[in-house]
Amino acid sequence: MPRVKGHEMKDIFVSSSPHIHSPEDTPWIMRQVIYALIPGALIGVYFFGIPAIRVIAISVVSCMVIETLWQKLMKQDITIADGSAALTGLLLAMNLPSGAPWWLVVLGSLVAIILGKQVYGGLGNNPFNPALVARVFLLISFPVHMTTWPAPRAFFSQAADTVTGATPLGALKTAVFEHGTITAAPHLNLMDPFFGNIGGSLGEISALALILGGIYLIARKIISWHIPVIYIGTVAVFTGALWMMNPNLYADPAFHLIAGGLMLGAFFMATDMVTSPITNKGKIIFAVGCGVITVVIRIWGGYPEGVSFAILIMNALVPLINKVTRPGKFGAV
Amino acid sequence: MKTFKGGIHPPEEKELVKDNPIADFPLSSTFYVLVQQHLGAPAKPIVKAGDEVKKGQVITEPLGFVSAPVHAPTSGTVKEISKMVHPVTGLLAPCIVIDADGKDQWADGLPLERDPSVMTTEELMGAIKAAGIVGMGGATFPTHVKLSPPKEKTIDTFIVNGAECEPYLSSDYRLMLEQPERVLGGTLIAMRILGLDKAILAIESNKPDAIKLMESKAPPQIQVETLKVKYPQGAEKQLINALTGREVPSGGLPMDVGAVVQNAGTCAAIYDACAHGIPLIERITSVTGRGIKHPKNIKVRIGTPIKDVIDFCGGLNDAAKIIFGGPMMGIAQFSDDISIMKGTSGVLVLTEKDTNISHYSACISCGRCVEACPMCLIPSTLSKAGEKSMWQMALDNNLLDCVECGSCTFVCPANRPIVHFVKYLKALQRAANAKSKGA
Amino acid sequence: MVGGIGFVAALILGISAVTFAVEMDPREKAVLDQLPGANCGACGFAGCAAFAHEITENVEAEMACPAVNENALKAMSEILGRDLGGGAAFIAFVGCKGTPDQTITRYNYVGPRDCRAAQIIAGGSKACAYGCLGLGSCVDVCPFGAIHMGEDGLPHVVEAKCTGCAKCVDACPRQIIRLIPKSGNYGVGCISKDLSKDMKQYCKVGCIKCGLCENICPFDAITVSKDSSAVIDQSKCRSCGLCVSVCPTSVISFLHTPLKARVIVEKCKGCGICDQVCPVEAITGKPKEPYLVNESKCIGCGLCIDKCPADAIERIVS
Amino acid sequence: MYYILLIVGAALVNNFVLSRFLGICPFMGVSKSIDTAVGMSMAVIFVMTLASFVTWLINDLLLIPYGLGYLQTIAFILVIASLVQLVEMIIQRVSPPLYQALGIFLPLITTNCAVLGVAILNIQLKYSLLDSCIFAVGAALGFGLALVIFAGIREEFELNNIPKAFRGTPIALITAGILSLAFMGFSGLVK
Repeated sequence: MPRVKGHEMKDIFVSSSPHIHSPEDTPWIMRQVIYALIPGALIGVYFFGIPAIRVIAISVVSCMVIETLWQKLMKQDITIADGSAALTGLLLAMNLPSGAPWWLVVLGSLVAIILGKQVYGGLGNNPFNPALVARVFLLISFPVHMTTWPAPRAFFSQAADTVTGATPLGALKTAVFEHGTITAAPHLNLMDPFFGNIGGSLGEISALALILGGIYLIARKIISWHIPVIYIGTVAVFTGALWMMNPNLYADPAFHLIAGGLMLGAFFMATDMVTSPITNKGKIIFAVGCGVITVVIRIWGGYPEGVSFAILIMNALVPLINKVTRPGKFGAV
Repeated sequence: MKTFKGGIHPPEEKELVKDNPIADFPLSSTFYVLVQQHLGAPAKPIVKAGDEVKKGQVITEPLGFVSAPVHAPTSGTVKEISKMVHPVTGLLAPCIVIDADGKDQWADGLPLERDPSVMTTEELMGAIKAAGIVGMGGATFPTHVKLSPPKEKTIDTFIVNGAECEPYLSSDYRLMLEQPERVLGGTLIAMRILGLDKAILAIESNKPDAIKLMESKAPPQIQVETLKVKYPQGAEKQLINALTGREVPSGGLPMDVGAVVQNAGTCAAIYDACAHGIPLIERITSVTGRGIKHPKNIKVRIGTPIKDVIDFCGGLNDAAKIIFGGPMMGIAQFSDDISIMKGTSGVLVLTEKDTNISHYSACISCGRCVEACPMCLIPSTLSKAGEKSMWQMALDNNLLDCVECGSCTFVCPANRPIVHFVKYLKALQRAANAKSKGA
Repeated sequence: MVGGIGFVAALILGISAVTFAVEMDPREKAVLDQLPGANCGACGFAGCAAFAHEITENVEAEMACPAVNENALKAMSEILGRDLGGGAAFIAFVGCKGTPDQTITRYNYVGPRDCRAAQIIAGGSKACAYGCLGLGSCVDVCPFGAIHMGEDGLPHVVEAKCTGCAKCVDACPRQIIRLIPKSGNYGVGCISKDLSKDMKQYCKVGCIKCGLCENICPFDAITVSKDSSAVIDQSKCRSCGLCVSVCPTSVISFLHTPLKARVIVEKCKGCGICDQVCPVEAITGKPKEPYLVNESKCIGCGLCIDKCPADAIERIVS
Repeated sequence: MYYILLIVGAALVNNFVLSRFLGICPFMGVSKSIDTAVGMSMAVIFVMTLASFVTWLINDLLLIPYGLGYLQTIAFILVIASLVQLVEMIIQRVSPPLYQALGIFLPLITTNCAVLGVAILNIQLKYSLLDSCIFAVGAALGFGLALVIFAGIREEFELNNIPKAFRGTPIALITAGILSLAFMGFSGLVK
């Protein structure tokens, strides 16, 4: 008796259950994160002008080209359509100063895509956030290039664009280092960093734009609130406590939240799904860890900005956190 | 409104067929009655080619306690005992082919007229067993086994599952709306067998008219409970957890926490068996989905060939998938040489747009499946282990707790077939156990 | 003075050496070095270390490791001081020739690319219940890379690399792959048990059980029955090849069809990489000009094919 | 407060594996699974503390008075070797599975540059006996921390499909590189 009496319907599909699927897929998620990053990028372009566009363009294009080349060479199927390379490129660009030379950006993309992701087996297999791996790699290999912050000026004003100013955190670090108190740092009204009128990497300057992007992501349920809220909360509480203890040695928490890369880190870097814990409890532990290390490096460490290092170190702890925060067994016997 | 942890909100798509009243299905010319229509030990045909059979006459004999007999859906002659594709396994299985004589003549004495309230529990149990009643939700577990838990298990709650959380389907909904007496009657019978004085009838809040009707008709001992609309609310472990807060122990059965769950359709069949001695030869099925021209709820005989059902509902229009059961846990069919079974709660025909046939990509650990999983598992780890056939590692991650409800696969942005990986890992684990026991 | 420290330390160690004594047989270590170390589990033990322990301790333990070569076998016999007997060398053979264009598939399968996974959903997409699904479970489990998926959608065994560890035999959900002694020369490319009139509906290259091979074989080494495809008894088969000539659907194939490599002249850029990787120097040529494969020398291992950047080398049956 | 800074300095800032790049071979060898990593860390903590305690005493009582400073390295190695032998026996008796898992790496602690490094650093940095012991504990904790974190990551690699060319040690070396990049964030923490 043959298996089929010639009744099979050739073009019918058969798969295991379930047979329906939610409309959200990986490319959709990556696109939403890119849309959320656009306000921050625009503010960067507004304040740093054409060089910012140049850096973003080089970074995104080179990331995509490198990924395609790698996958062709390794005879793997090309996954450029999922937009993860473009997202990594954009994130990397926002971590670089707009004055970064083109070869630095290309090298950063190379490190981000190859060392950060493809060598581990492509999307979803990398333990560290690719954009951060590239940023820290560049920060340590080319400290000079990575810390020349072109001064921000309105897009249309003709002021000379070679003037370099320090980032607020950088000024704070030198002040404490030389005079032992923060009062020596140039006074900063908090509105400037809020809207972006400060030195810094081209993507991290405007806290407002990044917060807007972050809220969009949380509203669209792309990321859960746990990591950004707890991360920023930990930094606020920690710096607040220190500020209470000794106001002229430690800056006030509002400054710490708005200045530097905290907003970009908390909303876009730490919440990278591949490199953050999978359970909500794990996300809370991860965020607290990031917050503590960020403040420790900012206050006592050698580098003015601790966000990148904190997130990378916590990325390393994610497998352990996942193991510890496994959900309890249903009906544990 | 009560509910459980985890779960997802798939688009309900019930409006396609929700408001169509149950249509009577014309008698087919030939019936293909599968011998194995239940979960458990196989049964043996007791008729041979050429025999005359009457409607409701028993035609197979169960081998073993956990088994159920099958009955002739109509009067006619047995053409042959041959093989056809079994909708659940996809392999060839024995089936009894009956050519209907059109008279639709009941077997001698049926349908009886008797009052279940005066019958003893042994008589009730005998009637259920003889009628071949099985779980109609889709699991098809023999009902007489479920209603006779071992002595040491004390049962204090009887739950009638009217949740019908699967999208597209509305057979239980129409049953509760149009024939509430059968459901309530069956519930009372089951309560008497289990020796309980109260029961819970659980219905999801997206069926308000059914809830109102049941509340008005239900005797005081049957309490109607409204549940939040969430998939998989109708799964046994989730239903018990939502209504009683108890958690069925891992690897255990509902009776371990003193609960017995029966589908609303099964209760209706219990009533017919006890009150009228009618065996399970007919059931209500939703034929729905955008791949079929006129979706209908039909009262159809077991063994009716699927071709007749599709023609009755206007035929297919660019069908990509034909599924027995709901979209979340139903089984995709590939041959139209199959027939309606006792467990076919729905015939769902999906177009390419409604179903999911794209290839899967790498897991990005986004955690949506962890939030969706009602059994508190980490589906992403199971799917990665599945890709590498690492069943030992999956066992350490509570592989056997998975009820294969499909919530994780529904929400997974990378389109990963996690349920398929789980089924594969379970198959590997069973093969390894058999080999180690055998070796 | 250093001697002093040495002496004190030796004293402490001497005492503790007695209290914590656990000894291990040095021969076990030597045997372990001879084993291939692939931990493939074909000997039935968790890995090579476990097997080495067993064969050293238990005197009657058989040499169950198929993947061991002759000289390693001799070395182990000396170490253990007893003859371990020759591990009969086996090679995997794929019992199906049903390429996608010669057979009918019942539905479009959507799901993981693995035969074992496809088999549990509706019994596999191929109409023939015994045919190869071509999703490569055997390729994934082979620890020696000795089996690969050809363009015709069927697995091909590279004789040079196959050690007969039988992992692919267990992996195949339809038991299509079987172990045949290397000495044997012919294998039947079909294991279908369906009657030929039914099989014709969905496969043009299966064994139609006509029995011609059975009649013609002078050594009655081949048997066919109504519900079982032709089976060759390798001990009786003298590899005369008569059965191959009469088989109407050419199901029986020469086992050692040494797959040869051949350079596609128009694609070859003359980079010479194939010449460097070839273990038997079967490829010659001048840079920038198409290279040439010497078919008599070539053992068909396929290294050149894997390494060639221009995909300019193809596998052919000599 | 000073001691806490000492331990944090040794464990995080100039972590033995990630900043000073000492003890890389057991770091690569034993980090296949978390439980062997924990077992190895325990063994290293025990050996390092005892070794620095004993070596400091030997250095202070024997080597300096008799002006035998040049014998420093050999004497230290001798002490460490005997300590490792002791630990090896204890572990073999107490938990054979751990012994099997650690395998060759347990005797390897003898030649482990991290352990010898602690002993010599204690002398170079002119720590007192108590300081050198605490420094050793800090260093061992740093080594253990890095090992367990690294083992956590490598266990995840079982599930990833890393390209064939990178499987095993190559991917481990790249990951260790990035991990040390991350730990460089702590530099300058303790003056």
